[in-house]
Amino acid sequence: GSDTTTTTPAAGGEGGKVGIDHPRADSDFWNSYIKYVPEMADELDVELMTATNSQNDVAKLVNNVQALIGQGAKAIVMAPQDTGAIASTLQNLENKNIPVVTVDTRPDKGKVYMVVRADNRAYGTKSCEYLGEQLGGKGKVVQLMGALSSINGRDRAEAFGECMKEKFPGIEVFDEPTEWEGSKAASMLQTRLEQHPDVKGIYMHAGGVHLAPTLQVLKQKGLLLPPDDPKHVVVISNDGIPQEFEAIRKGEIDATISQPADLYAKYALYYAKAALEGKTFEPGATDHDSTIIELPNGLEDQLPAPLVTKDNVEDQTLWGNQVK
Amino acid sequence: MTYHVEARNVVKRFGPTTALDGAGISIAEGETHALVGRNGAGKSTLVSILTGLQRPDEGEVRFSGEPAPALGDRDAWRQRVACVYQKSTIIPALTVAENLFLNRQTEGRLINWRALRARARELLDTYEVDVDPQALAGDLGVEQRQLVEIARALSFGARFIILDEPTARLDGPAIERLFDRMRALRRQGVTMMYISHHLDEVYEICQSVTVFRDARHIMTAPVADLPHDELVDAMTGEATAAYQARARTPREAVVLAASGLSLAGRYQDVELSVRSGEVVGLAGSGSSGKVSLAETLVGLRRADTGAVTVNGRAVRPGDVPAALAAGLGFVPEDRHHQGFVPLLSVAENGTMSIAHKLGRLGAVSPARRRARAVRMIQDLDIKTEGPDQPVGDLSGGNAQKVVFARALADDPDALVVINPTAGVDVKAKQALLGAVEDAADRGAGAVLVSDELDDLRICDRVLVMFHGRVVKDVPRGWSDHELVAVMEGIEE
Amino acid sequence: MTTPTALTPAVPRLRLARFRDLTLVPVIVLLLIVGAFLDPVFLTAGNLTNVLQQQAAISLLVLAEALILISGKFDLSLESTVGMAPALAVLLVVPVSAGGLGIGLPAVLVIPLCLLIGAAIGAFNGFLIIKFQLSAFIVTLAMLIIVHGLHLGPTEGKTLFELPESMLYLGGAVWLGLPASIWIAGALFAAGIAGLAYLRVGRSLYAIGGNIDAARAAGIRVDRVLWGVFILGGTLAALAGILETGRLGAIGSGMGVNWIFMVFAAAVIGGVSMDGGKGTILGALTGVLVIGLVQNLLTLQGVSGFWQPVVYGTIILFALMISRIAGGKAQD
Amino acid sequence: MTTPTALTPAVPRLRLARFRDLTLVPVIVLLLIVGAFLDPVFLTAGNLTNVLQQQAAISLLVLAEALILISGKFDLSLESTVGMAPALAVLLVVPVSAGGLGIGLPAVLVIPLCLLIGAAIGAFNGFLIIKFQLSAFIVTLAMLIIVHGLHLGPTEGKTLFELPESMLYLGGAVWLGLPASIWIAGALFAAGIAGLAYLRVGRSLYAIGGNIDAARAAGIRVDRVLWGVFILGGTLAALAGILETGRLGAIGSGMGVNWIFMVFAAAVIGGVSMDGGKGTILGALTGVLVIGLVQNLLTLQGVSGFWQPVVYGTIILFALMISRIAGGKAQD
Ligand SMILES: Nc1ncnc2c1ncn2[C@@H]1O[C@H](COP(=O)(O)OP(=O)(O)OP(=O)(O)O)[C@@H](O)[C@H]1O
Ligand SMILES: Nc1ncnc2c1ncn2[C@@H]1O[C@H](COP(=O)(O)OP(=O)(O)OP(=O)(O)O)[C@@H](O)[C@H]1O
Ligand SMILES: [Mg+2]
Ligand SMILES: [Mg+2]
Repeated sequence: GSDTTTTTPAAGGEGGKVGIDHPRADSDFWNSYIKYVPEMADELDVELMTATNSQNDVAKLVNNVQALIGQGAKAIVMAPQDTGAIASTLQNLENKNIPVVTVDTRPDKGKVYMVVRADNRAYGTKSCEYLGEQLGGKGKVVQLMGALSSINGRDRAEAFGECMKEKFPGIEVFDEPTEWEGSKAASMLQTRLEQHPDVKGIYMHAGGVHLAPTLQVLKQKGLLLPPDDPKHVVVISNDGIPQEFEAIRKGEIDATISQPADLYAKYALYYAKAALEGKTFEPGATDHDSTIIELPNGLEDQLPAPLVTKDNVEDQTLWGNQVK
Repeated sequence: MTYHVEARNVVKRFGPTTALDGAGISIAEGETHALVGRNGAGKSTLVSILTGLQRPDEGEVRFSGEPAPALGDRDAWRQRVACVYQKSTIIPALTVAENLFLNRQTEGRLINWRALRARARELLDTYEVDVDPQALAGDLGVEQRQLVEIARALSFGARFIILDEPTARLDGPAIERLFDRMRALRRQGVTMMYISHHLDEVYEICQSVTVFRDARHIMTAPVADLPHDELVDAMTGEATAAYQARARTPREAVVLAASGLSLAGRYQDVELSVRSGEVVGLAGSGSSGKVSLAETLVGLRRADTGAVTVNGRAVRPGDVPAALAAGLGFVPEDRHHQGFVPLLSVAENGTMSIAHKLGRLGAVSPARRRARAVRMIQDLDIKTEGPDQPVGDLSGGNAQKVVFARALADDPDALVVINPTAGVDVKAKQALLGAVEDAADRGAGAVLVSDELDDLRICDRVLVMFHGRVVKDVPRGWSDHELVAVMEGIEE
Repeated sequence: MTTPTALTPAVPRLRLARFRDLTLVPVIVLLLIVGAFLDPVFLTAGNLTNVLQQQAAISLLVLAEALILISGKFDLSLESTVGMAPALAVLLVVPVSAGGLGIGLPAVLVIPLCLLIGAAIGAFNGFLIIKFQLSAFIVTLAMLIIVHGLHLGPTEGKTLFELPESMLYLGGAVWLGLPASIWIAGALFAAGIAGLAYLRVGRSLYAIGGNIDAARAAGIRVDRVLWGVFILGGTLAALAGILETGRLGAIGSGMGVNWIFMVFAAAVIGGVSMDGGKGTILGALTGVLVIGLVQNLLTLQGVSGFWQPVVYGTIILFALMISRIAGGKAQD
Repeated sequence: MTTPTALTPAVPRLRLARFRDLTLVPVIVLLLIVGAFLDPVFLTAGNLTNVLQQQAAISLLVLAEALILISGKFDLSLESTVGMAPALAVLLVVPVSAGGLGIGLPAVLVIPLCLLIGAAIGAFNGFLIIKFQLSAFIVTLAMLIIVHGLHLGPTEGKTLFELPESMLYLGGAVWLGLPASIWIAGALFAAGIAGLAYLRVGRSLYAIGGNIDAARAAGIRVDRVLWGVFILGGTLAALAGILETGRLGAIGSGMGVNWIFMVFAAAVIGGVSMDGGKGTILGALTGVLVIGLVQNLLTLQGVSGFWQPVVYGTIILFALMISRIAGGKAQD
């Protein structure tokens, strides 16, 4: 659920300006997030500075943070796509007493006030469990991986692989390093289907880039069949964009895991504001269906990432059903 | 006896071409030794072997009886031999001063630019080369660059100096100064090897001469008792008569005209009219503006004022295709720069400007192109493996013939040729001048720009330019002395 | 004096020169043999068709780049055009509800519009490079960035899923048992090979790339030809975008991104010189095939994503060496 | 023969040539003025120091590339060396528990090791390009891919953040009130400027890049010099990696990725020719500064990420035009 928090905005914008850096502008998920940010800032009455964008480059992120501090940011929201290389920046911010909320990724080192993310390992595990059950524990599965240099891609791939090995040893997994590129995904999937026409399941790391090419290849191979067809290929995606929901409704894919873009934006700002107000949090359940866990370098609020199938695809609280 | 420089039984092949086939040369201490031969005889190839730039496939090189240094040991080579190469070794982006002292800017660790400039100034003064040492070499004219190269080679203090066609781009006075310099060096005991297609130069400053033909050594003899005809016959391998300019009567029709042509800084108020069947020479000392004028006629430059007409029709200024379409054919000044595309074949280079006539609907028929090229090769006696050989692999003179062939390809009504015989051998020169005269006999008008008085002899009249103006119209029958005096502005 | 014998060596030289375009053929043969041993699927018609289809779009970029390189210029911005031209064309025709710009041009115009946008980008590049005499490398580098921005900006980085049918047709259709994109790329390559060999304007590219001043002096309208090449290049890139859109079923913001390096690699190992004036379209095609086969083989073998680049780069280096040894001439 | 009057243009021409290195200075001044108006923070010492520090690492790559370009060659692989050299050096010294390879060399060796790895990559590039006479563009493109793979492979794409102290020192230290990386980059640029102006070997780069045959004829040991330049380039890239590691506190798998385009852009708008033989280190430095200032300004202004590339590319184009107009010569 989303709007169940009971925060009362204490004296609007008391603590000062919040600087925010967006990680990239070329993926559907992040674009939704970027669009939610100002809305949520209004809702939560946070004084937001003009957002910067680090275009998936941690060096740019470091520069941007420097600039935001220079312009008077009192708290920083960021989404470092490289979780190691941000360490000295976090150290710097800690020295300056500027609290940091990170979104989507958990820095390996350096103090953070709160990490707001859904557990990417959980995506991998959930996807593995869904596919494993649907396929009855046997058959061949293709995993369209993201970039190996991205922590999220790696988390999903590792968890998926480990789970498969442990729980469904009868399933053979083919890993395709697509670098988040639709073109590579299409070519690799096509080639793999040529080699193994009996592939029964597909796990896509990102619906935004993998969905259309996958459907296109399946269609070309005559494998885009309704779920009740014996030759149907089971497809599970991660992201939760509207097009995935559409495909679920049509029976083209079976499931997705909705990565909550709206909640990312909302709770990032929520915690930034709380930090400025001097609030503290404890590990444990929260008022918004999530749990806060303790990290060596801070806390992490693990937001819910619901599995969406034909059964719940019409749920209007899913962010993918709210975007226009 | 030990020679100062000796090359024995040298063989050098480039793919299917044998550039040197057991050739050799022996040069005695202190003499100035000429090496002559037709284009492609292998002279420049021997130069690159004698200067350690290329390794011979067979044979050996000796200096004062000692075997030549290893190819990698550039310093040892440089102590033994200095060279003015046929191909420019000027680096355009560097200043004249630095080009002069390339890789020897300083004895010490750090370069002292002021001192370098002073040394350059001094060197240029010694050789009476009037260029600013601080100018970029790329901004110099062809001739000035050549002078810089010569000054550089002579300044090494080497005991052996090779000059590969140093005069091909120089005008009369500059050649005289070079020869003065060479005589002085000879008095100091310096040995020189001199390559030129101007045989009278050979007689003027060399003591002995070696002739190459078809990659082989033909003969070596003292210059003094070698008649001119015999030398030419040795080069060509057959009896060759001296070139005889033909007599012609120009017709009435004006095929090429210029009126009121001016280009700031180059030439002013030029009037010119060339009749059908007439060859008009354009002469002048360096920087007189003759080349700029000729380039304007063909559309390579656009004049500030005035108009050019071909066959009575005005040609769009500064538009080469329009000029070609109007019936012009031309040979540009510097073949490397504007003449040919080195990677393309003889056939393509030769037919580039008539490609539209070799096929329909924008296509070019390779067979027709080849046929045209075979004819060109025969007409101008181009030494090549065939129409498909890249022009970049031809010797200098033969490349020039290809450029010439293109100018003639379309049977032009008007022909503009700039220094057409630069670097071309005796026989080829006859062929090229003959081609100009043939064109005139067919009814074309021709403008011939040249620094060489011999070339100008085929002209019906010679326009002399001085400081950008046409100062005199000299009819046929002039003497060298007379014409030079006008060119130098000594006599009006 | 030139005896007829002097002409005889022309034949072997000609043959050698012909072979030089095909130095990669042994590499291709080697790949096919090795591939057949490594994986039974590799040499099947189905798989080879896939390879061709996968390479169709990028091959058009290689064709475009080969033309531009031969005429002595450079275009990096092609890769951005691949995504931007179709995206913008789609935005101009689809309704606002599908993310469109609300201009609402008729949907049948989407392909002509797309090609026109590609041509316009090429024309603008040509304008800056030829008329302004700016460095082609850096102009097209800046344009690579700008054009990609003009894709990201109006789409706000979103993938466009709702496309007009015609946009999807070419990339997905099958003609006579083969994907349409293979036919299209094949036809264009054939046209390129023939045009560069037999057309006056085709030959003039070599002249311009080989010595621009000489080309000008020979009466070739250099600026016009160069401009035409840039426009053609942009148009081919837009067409590549159309084929790729059909293959992927959507236009993502990453379409075409990072292709340009592969494009250069294909052209150069195929014998096209970065210095202009050298190379053939057939050679470039062999370059594309080598790269496609290597990628396919790596996928079939399931080489770990971490080590794929190493294997891949090493194979490119080997192809380069083989083409160097077979070609016999130093490269530049 | 040549009248003295013909010489007069030489003097103004020379002055112009001097200025040609500095055609970007007006652009920099303009950026500073515009920036000061747009954002009060921009012209503060703190912000400008940040800009310099942010550009320190990439500027070393520009220095390396400028040297290589001036000598008429090309190196794309520098960007991969930035990440790979430090990563591999660290893996050689840290224990297996920190992700190391278990070789366990002494930690004090990490910096020399890193530089050595960079030099080795440069040497290998040089070997292939000079001895094998392969195309520099394509060799270093393949090496870009391979070297990056040699970074991804052993680290499995993971970020290394347990680093020896010495690895972090240079990028983070402050000397006399300024970050050490600024001092280092400054010193190296000063050395580059002086070396190219006053050392024979420095001048020989221009000769080689300007006319390699002439350079050889003048007795310059062309191969040795070129090889040295490639090795120096690799070493500088490794040093850039060390500075960047210190600034970021860790070595990510994306370090250096996509830098090379910016590196070329900086060098070329700074007046270094892609054709070799032309340009100065000082000019390249102004190019780096322009790019750094533009990036900083875009960040301060918070230009939307979608449109940033457009603004950015347009500014590069303008810088290019200004340097074209001020320089007065066609670019290549
Ligand atoms: N690099 C090369 N590659 C292929 N063939 C070459 C090369 N250099 C020279 N040749 C060939 O070797 C032969 C001899 O050329 P060389 O330049 O030595 O002639 P030359 O006597 O100097 O002629 P010219 O008087 O025209 O300068 C020519 O047939 C030429 O085509
Ligand atoms: N690149 C240049 N920039 C400025 N002035 C030039 C340039 N080249 C030539 N000039 C000037 O133009 C005038 C005419 O030059 P042009 O080349 O037409 O003379 P020329 O008669 O051909 O001389 P040469 O016999 O030396 O080739 C001279 O005053 C010369 O100094
Ligand atoms: Mg010669
Ligand atoms: Mg002249």
